[in-house]
Amino acid sequence: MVTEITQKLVHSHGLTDQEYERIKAILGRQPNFTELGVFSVMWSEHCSYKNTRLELKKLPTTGPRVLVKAGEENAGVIDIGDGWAAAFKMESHNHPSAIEPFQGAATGVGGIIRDIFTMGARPVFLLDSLRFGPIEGATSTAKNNRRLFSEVVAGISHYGNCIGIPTIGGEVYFDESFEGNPLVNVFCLGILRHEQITRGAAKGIGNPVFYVGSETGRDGLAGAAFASRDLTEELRQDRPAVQVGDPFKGKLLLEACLEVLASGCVAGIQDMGAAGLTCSICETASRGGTGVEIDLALVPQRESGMTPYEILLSESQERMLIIVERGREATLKEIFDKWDLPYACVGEVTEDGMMRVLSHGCVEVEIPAYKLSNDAPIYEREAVAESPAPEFRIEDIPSADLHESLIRLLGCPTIASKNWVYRQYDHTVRAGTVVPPGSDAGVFYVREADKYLAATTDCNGLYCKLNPREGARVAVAEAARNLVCSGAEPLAVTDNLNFGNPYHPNNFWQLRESVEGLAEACLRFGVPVVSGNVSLYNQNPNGAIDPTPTVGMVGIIGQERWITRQSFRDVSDVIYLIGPVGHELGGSQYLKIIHGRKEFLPPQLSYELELGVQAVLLALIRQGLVKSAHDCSEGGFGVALAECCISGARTIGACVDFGNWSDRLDQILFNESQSRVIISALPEDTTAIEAMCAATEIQCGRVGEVGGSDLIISSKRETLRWDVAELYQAWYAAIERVMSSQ
Amino acid sequence: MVGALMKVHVVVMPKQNVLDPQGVAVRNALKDLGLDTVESVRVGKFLELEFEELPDPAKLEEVCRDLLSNPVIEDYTIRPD
Amino acid sequence: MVGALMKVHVVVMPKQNVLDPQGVAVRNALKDLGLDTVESVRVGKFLELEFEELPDPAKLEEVCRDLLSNPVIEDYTIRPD
Amino acid sequence: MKIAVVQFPGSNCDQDCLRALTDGVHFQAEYVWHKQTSLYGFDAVVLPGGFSYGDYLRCGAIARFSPITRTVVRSAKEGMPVIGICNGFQILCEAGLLPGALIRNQSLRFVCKSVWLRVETGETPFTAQLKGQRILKMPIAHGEGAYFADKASLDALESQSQIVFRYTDEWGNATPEANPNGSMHNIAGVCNEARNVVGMMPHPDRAWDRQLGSEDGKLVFGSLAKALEPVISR
Ligand SMILES: Nc1ncnc2c1ncn2[C@@H]1O[C@H](COP(=O)(O)OP(=O)(O)O)[C@@H](O)[C@H]1O
Ligand SMILES: [Mg+2]
Repeated sequence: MVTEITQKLVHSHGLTDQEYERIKAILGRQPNFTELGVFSVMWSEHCSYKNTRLELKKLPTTGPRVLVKAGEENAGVIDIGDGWAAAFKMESHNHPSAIEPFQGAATGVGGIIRDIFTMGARPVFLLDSLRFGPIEGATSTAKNNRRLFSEVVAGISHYGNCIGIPTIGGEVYFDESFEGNPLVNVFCLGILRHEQITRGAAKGIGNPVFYVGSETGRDGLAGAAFASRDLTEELRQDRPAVQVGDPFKGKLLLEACLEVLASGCVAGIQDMGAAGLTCSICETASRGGTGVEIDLALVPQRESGMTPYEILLSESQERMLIIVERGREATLKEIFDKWDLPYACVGEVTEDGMMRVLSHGCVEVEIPAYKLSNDAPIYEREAVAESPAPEFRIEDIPSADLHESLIRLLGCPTIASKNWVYRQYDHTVRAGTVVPPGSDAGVFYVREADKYLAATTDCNGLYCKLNPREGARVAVAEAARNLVCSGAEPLAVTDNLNFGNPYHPNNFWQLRESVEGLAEACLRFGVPVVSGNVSLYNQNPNGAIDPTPTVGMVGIIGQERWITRQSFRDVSDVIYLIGPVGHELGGSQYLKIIHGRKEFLPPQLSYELELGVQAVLLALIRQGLVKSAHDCSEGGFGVALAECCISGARTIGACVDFGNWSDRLDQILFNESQSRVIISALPEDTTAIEAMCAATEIQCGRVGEVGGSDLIISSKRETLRWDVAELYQAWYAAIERVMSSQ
Repeated sequence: MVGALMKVHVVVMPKQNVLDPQGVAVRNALKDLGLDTVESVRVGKFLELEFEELPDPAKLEEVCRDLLSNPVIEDYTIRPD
Repeated sequence: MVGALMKVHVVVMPKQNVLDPQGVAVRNALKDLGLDTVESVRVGKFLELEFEELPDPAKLEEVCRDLLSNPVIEDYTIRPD
Repeated sequence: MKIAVVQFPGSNCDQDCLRALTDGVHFQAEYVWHKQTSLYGFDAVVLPGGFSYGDYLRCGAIARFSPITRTVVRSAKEGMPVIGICNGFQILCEAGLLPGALIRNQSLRFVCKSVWLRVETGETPFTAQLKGQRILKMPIAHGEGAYFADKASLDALESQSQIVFRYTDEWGNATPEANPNGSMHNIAGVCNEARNVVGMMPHPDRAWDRQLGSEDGKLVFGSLAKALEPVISR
């Protein structure tokens, strides 16, 4: 049966009339139905970046450590010394998680892991960056948000725990703008030797092409196209069969692929992620400058009667494409037999540059591979700036009860301890997690390489909403600061750009501003972007999500003794605040949570100050002068100080004095000005610390002392006192309490 | 003794076109154990609900749909005891 | 077409003396949804096996006992389709 | 002395166990693939954690029928020291080498955290150097680790000192708060009547290096040296 290609059909594939003309020009004829499907997924935003490519070009991608650049392969790779390298990337699974949170999140983890081992790397840890609507309250919306949150966390835990890769960090924010459209961004890092870097290219004319892993079913049909549209109610209804993750298969596939790669029989390898078989065939051919011809009849299938269209566009999980050196097929077969995994030789590499797909010998698809993957249209969308948020003035805000404010802030889900989340993640498997979740960055000891890597994800969407460029810069600064607080030198970045529908000029403006902010900050911090992902069309009926350019950053710690945690340790240690006291309350959690105001200009980043603070801190840490370090982020100094007291194995009090400061105490305590770190040190080291700081321009104020069972903060006007046990209670079990409410 | 309780059974199964990795693993294990004529296995949930008094059938359907099963990937059937 | 497949259903339930926290959680959720006459819930597994040819009943019992259930914590019943 | 670390499809602590044995306590150790049927040349066996066969159906249920498991059962009956950690414990229970079963955590959620354990008996090959109710610290990470056994079996376990580890607080009190998963009698590990087979949910394989926050796992594996001394010198 031949399906007629009508305009309606073209449109229902998310292609415009102009795009359809372009397709005809490339083919020199009309596409058939299957080919139309192939173009529609390859030219979806998810695969082609047609609306963002021009923006992404602005990101700095080079640096002395970069071994594989962003955009070249499935993941970026950086040098970490002594012949070792790290491959890492972040990926979103927002829309699938909105529909089926458990499986959506689980398959997101599976997908990012495959991206990493495709590079020849052994995945060693994961991070997850999550956003949900508010979870507090008895409304049906709050209940639904709780369900999404609970299921997403369970899904991540299901896949990550089973496959045996520790989740060592992440972040969770709650805000109205994510209602109905949660963000699920997952990061994975893998480790490999330089010479083990493999490429997703179909090299070697005549080399056989193998399909390995799970059988293809009708699940996730055209998921890439699905991710490239607004999540409307109709789309929810007419969704494809949900993909179900099989972490057990994923684990076998991981081990088998690493074994096959080690055997030296592989000419090229590519996972089947978004756009499944279609994408893996045409991208390997395009990268290799070759063609690939396969016959769908040879593809292992789970369901009967699948059409070529369905087989090509299916997004069944746990599948890979491997191009084997001719003559070495037996090696691959032996290894996949050992692991009891399905495999099939489905075709070969050709020299004519065509992606040619047969079905029982008849040609179904014949498209120039390079053009299919590289000649997607590129758009420059219209951008219209939002009017800038007003400047914050302290006079506009009444002062609140500060004693209660700190307790409320510590107990609000965005700030509260995330142990309810990370306890569900195996973070100790692989016996390398040196700093588990709960400090500024996760630190992992890569035993085989004898390297300490630190990693974090950060993005404050509220800042980005109020000023996307500033918010993006702050995200980079905060990530770097979190790494430095743990003793690491920042190396490189992966990003996940989560925005609304790019056809809305406001949304596109947010995206452009954010990317430019990211680009500038990455350049200034000397951290190239080596990989990333774009997720657009994140909307709910009330509009777009707060722009969320999530930053994942990786750093290295040269020596074990430099590893630093955030919690105070011993009585009579001295507390310093490195950086200014600050005053910016715009976009703060204090205004949002205590005063219900999500407005004003967010804090501004000064590169000089931030780089200065990080340099001093790192120098102090390397001198062995720092016993703990924690940066001020959401909730400002007040929350950060409380966290220093309550996030360790034991709680401990502190006494801090702002005696000669004249600002209102709420402003001192809860402003979210950037570039500030609280450290603690031995009393006998104060001279050395003060001398080192004096040699720089950086303020370093001795503000108090660790000890006792209370947190005491005094200013000229008043003295506040909290029992740390009470603060701990408010903070530690807050999410648990919310989640067990009905 | 309490008045006899009424039982309702609800069976929740993965939808036909949804992958059931658990079923596949069980099928393979059964074959290994010598049950070689087994074609396929699907694994679902069996809920045994006991009531003092049977609920309104419409209400029961509602909870089966909203709570006991996940309509995106599962189907349910209510069976009398 | 293939010859019709034969189905066998196996229900595996937690033993009465084994704590079933999932059952308790479901019961509480049902009560919250307004099904206040619900007394107790137990959650078990429902396995649907499809055979080309029905296996020897003794063999079937054996796999139910050894593989499909764990007699320390579970009971099973084989039900015709 | 040579220790076997069994690899099932889905094992994910096999590498950790091997490292703990070789780098942690300097034993010789090798992987044994699940399709193998011989343990010739080995003096003890470790069944590592993970999700053998995806833990589909029930944890350890399918691994029980693996060829190597049959050999492990035979060797255990002949007296070879066998330890099952986490998923390995579940497999040993399923295989009938240990009494009881491990069921879903009472919280219904996976739990990963550090716990304290009290060693209840020094009379096993894995606690031979741990006399006198030592308190150990090591991580747990499981979704189905609540130990269950019927009353008669529990009584027998208690009276024959077959409970090897109990969850306690830092000071060794087996309180309900210290019980992370709803295990009966706070049981974290048990042994068989012959005392050569031990199962435990906590992970000594993740506690053998100061950087990991505890080195107590070395005491568990290291005990084997003492336990096997007579065998080796023979
Ligand atoms: N989704 C998550 N998964 C794992 N760990 C998390 C998650 N969310 C938060 N954490 C951990 O909780 C701690 C606090 O997180 P966060 O408040 O975001 O820190 P920061 O403000 O320093 O970036 C960190 O160690 C972080 O890694
Ligand atoms: Mg921080």
